[in-house]
Amino acid sequence: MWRTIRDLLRFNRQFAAGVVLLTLVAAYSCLSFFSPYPPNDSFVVPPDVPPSWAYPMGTTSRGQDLFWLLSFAIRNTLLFGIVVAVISRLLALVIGLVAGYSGGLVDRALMSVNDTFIVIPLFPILVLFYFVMREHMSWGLLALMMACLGWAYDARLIRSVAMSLRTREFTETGIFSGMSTRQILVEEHLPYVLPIVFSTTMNNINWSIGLEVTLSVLGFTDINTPTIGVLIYWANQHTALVAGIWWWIFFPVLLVVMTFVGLFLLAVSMNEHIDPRSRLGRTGT
Amino acid sequence: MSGALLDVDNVVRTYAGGSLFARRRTVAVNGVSLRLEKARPEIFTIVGESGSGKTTLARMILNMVAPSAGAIRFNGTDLSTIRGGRARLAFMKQVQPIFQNPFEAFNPMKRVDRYLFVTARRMAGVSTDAGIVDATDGALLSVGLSLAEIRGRFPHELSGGQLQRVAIARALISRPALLVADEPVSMIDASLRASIVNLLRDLRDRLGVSIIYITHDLATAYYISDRILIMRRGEAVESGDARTVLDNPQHPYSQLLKQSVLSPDPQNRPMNF
Amino acid sequence: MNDRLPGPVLAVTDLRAYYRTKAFGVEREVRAVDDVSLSIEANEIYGLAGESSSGKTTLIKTIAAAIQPPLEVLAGSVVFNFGGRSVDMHHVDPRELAAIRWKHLSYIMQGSMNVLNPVRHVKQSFVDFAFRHIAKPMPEFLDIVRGHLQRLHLAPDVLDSYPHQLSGGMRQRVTIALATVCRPEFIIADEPTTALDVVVQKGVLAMIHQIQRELGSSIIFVTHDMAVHANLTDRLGIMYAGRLVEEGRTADVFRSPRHPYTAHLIASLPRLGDSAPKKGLEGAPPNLANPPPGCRFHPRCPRASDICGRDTPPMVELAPGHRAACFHPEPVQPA
Amino acid sequence: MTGYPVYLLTRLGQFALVVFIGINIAFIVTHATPIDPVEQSIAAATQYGSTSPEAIGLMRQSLKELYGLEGGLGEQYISFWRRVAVGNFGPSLSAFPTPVSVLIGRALPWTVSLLVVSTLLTWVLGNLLGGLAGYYRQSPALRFAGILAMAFHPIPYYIVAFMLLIVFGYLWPILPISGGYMMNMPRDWSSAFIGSLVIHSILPILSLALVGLGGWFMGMRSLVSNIVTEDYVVYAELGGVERRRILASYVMRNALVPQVTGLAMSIGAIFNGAIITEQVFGYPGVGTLLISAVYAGDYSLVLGITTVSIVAVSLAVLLIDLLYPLLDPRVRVR
Repeated sequence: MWRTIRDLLRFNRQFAAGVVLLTLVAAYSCLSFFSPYPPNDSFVVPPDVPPSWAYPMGTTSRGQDLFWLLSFAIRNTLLFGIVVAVISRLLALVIGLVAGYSGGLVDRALMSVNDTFIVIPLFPILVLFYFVMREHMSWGLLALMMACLGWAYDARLIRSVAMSLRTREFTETGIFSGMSTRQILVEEHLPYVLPIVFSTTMNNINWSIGLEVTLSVLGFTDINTPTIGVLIYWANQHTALVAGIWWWIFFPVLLVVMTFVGLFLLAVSMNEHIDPRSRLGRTGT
Repeated sequence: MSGALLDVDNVVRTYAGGSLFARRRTVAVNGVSLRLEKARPEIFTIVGESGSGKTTLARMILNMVAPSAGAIRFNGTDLSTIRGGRARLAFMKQVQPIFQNPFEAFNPMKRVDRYLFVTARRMAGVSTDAGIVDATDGALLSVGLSLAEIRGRFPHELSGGQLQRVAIARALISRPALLVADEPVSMIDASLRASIVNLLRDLRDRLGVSIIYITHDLATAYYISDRILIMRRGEAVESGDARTVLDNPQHPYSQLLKQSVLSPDPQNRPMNF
Repeated sequence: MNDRLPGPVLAVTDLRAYYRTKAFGVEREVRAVDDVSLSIEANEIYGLAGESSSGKTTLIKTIAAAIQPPLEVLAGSVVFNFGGRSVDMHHVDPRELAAIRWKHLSYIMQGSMNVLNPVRHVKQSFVDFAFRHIAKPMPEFLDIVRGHLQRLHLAPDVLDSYPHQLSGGMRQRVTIALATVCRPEFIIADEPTTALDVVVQKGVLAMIHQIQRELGSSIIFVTHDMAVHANLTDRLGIMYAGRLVEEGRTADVFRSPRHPYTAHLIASLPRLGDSAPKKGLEGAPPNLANPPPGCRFHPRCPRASDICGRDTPPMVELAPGHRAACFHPEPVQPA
Repeated sequence: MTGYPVYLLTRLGQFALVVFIGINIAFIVTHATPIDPVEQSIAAATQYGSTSPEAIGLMRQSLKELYGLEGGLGEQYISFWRRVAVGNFGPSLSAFPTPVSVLIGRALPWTVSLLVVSTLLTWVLGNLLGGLAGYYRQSPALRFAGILAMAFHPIPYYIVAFMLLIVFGYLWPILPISGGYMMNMPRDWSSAFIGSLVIHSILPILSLALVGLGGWFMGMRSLVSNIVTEDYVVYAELGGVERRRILASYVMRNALVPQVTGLAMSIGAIFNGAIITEQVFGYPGVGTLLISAVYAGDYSLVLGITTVSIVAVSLAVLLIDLLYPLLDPRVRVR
């Protein structure tokens, strides 16, 4: 797997661009640990100051230095995205591999249930979930809920990989060489499954951050912890746009767009690498 | 029944196809029987066209597919009674497969010698590293290769012929009594084919290994087999000593197969096919 | 039939075509076809034999001008002569090339599975490929097609079925009917029967044989199966590692092969009724990315001498119509 | 019984399963939480001044009935399904006494029309451009279109809608940025009304299209670049068939088959996008209704919208699935 990443870094421009973008965003989010102001304190700096040397990203109407506040926001948003992605990977892997390897009725049953989760519109359900939870809504609960609804599409991708592996002849050579099932899964099949898990993880982080931003901007999450969506929510509450405080909206949107494009580039370049036909085309074997 | 190395007793295999509402049952193998004697190692060839069920029969003998009816006994033990890891390992020590496409039989991402070492450790019960290297080198020598030649190499770095020899060597490490080879030479160039076929005959004579040889190529079957079984749409139409059967086949299908084989010299070119 | 002018229908002279790839910083040049020259007369089935990595598929791709990167033609020419009009396949404008395709030059491919468009009726393929060449209104065109199918013992209602409804053998017969409906002068057959069962194969070969005799077209028939060559082709060319190593009338080549590789190929053929021990060839086919110097067969040749390792043997006429590229050709076997 | 009838029955079975599981999720979400919506409504209603206990008791009883929350969990489950089956979710609290189903009935056509128009536009354009880009790989124009489509694709619906709102609202105000039609316009299907209808829908459709286009574009491009190496395409090229005809009936025709399945699978996500985009532009569809229902604390309206959304999306998927065999004869004819 690491060899694949090293190759991609050297020869795939998209992958390299994605890594650069995400490193910038990650570095910036680490800055939050050195922030002079705790995230929720307001009126620690003069409000509504446009970007200047003293305040590189300007300040908000609630007297917060946007530069440090945004570092907290992006850190929380990334953390949320990663947590949802990890939990949903577990579900997607278990269901995908079980369906792929067992085949027959189990596969058909699992996949028809799986397809329902792909089709069902999740946004109204999450809104309903907020409506019922109201102030009891916590980031942990939202992450769990989104993870339980967001694994279906990826489970189908993982299942197709597992299914093809099960019927490949080198699996049977492994069995007749005395390899244990665990050894076959880990040593023979994992190198084929990891790339697809990697690219679906990138897409899932994108999906969960997208939904987090959307729900927070409407105020449907815990609006006291700063995230990108919450920042934009408060900017809207203070009608920042009308009041001309454009930077309060511009910088959060810019940063989250950088994250989306970075993650997307990683996912796309890894997908291209997985597709055997394109790889064969390149190496001409 | 004591003397039987392998006793395939009237096996049947059906597949339920189609979706939830349209159940379709296809009969892949319908009542086939054959016996291999322990005392007499031989090359038993199963010939048939695509869809004749010869591969399904092979997979049943390898205990990878369970028969829908009938039974298969190896050294007297019924394959359906083999349960649990240890029992399966014991069976697999005795019966090893050789696959059609060597490039598919090895994981392209892994080095080739790895399969040999694992087989030596797990199947032949060799524990010391030196023992493993010896067992592997010995097996490779018996197929005309050496460990030095293939050490650390990936499948795509070897030719089809070399890779198939490595596959046979891997199967030999656990000293099996029976090899089940499903079209082992159909992917190999004609010029190299003879060497692999000779190797299989040599294994029978030198190591006393019995081989079930699956093929659609009658000419190679004639050259290599002791006994032969001709299958058509899941059923055995004719079987017996290879040369007697092929010199003058009795069953009309066997005759049709024989006539369809193109004789490789232009002199007796059938005028209008 | 169109008037047959003397001279070869196809002349390939000193053709060189390589695959040039650049991946992960590694430049690779596979020398698939190296200085090949051959010519095919009218009303003749020319067999092209060769094993894996012999370059035979690349050669017919170049002949059919189906050249996509990474394949490049570096030298030589491929010239067809269709009833007085000669066409250099690599220096012809696309419109004229399209006009030739299927009217004068057609193709039968190996893929038995999906050579026909899986989502359209078979009839649609006939319309797409042949309608523009047969200048007749649609109803008449379809009558011609039905007549053609009948002559090849195919039921006309096959036109209204989808490819997936036909068996492998039937699909191949339909493809042959499609390739011959415009009565082309030259047909390229790329391993048309390799994916078929023995019984079906015989029927398809008989069909090709019958249609060729009727149309008087020339066919270049590519397969690794020497038995098929023995039963169908008039002349035979053997390719090894990107080069033509022997060529002659099929009967002569089988009776007394002059190149050691051909001799081995024919000797190692299993024959029904003959269980005498056969000898396998040592070593493996060379890697065309860096082929051995001189004669490319010398590392595996039982009669190699030091000259074989240095110089490349030219194609020499050893008997009327029988050429071979070897410094130590096999002696002539008694007739 | 093979071919189309079998396919039809399996798809109907799948439709029933989607609706069943979707409605159950909605039921579980509403009933598995510690908070009782009735208490919340009472708390909201009684926060200004004291009301007598009997009044609260009466309100609690009527609210329980209204929300279908009386009796044990089993009874609630049955009454829940009966309300869904009939489509009656009781009166809406925030717009008392109009029933929830009427409110949704008014909003749904807007969302459906927005969804259908933007999805068709995006699907056709994305597949066309993607197909061309896959077939003519070297053309710079298509490469640039690809980069543009891919730039917007990863950005979520809300952010793209928000950016368009800023651009067309403040920087270059030539398009209306909220509402479905001119406020005081009589709804008499006159050309003026229809004109204003169209102008108001431009921004939401553009927003949905910008996000969706990249997905179809990339999907189609990779499909086409694989199909181009298939035997039947190579054979058609060897047959001298015109490149336009090869592109249309050999390449695109085969590539569209998986893209129809892709459309069916992404309807749910596109629906999400539509209701989010509506909210940004104040478009009078189900999305805006849902968000305002949440702010108004109208429990039965939110529940009604969620349930109707699930059924509507499942119906759309069923419709697309039934079209699929028209494109792929291998399913229609055995």
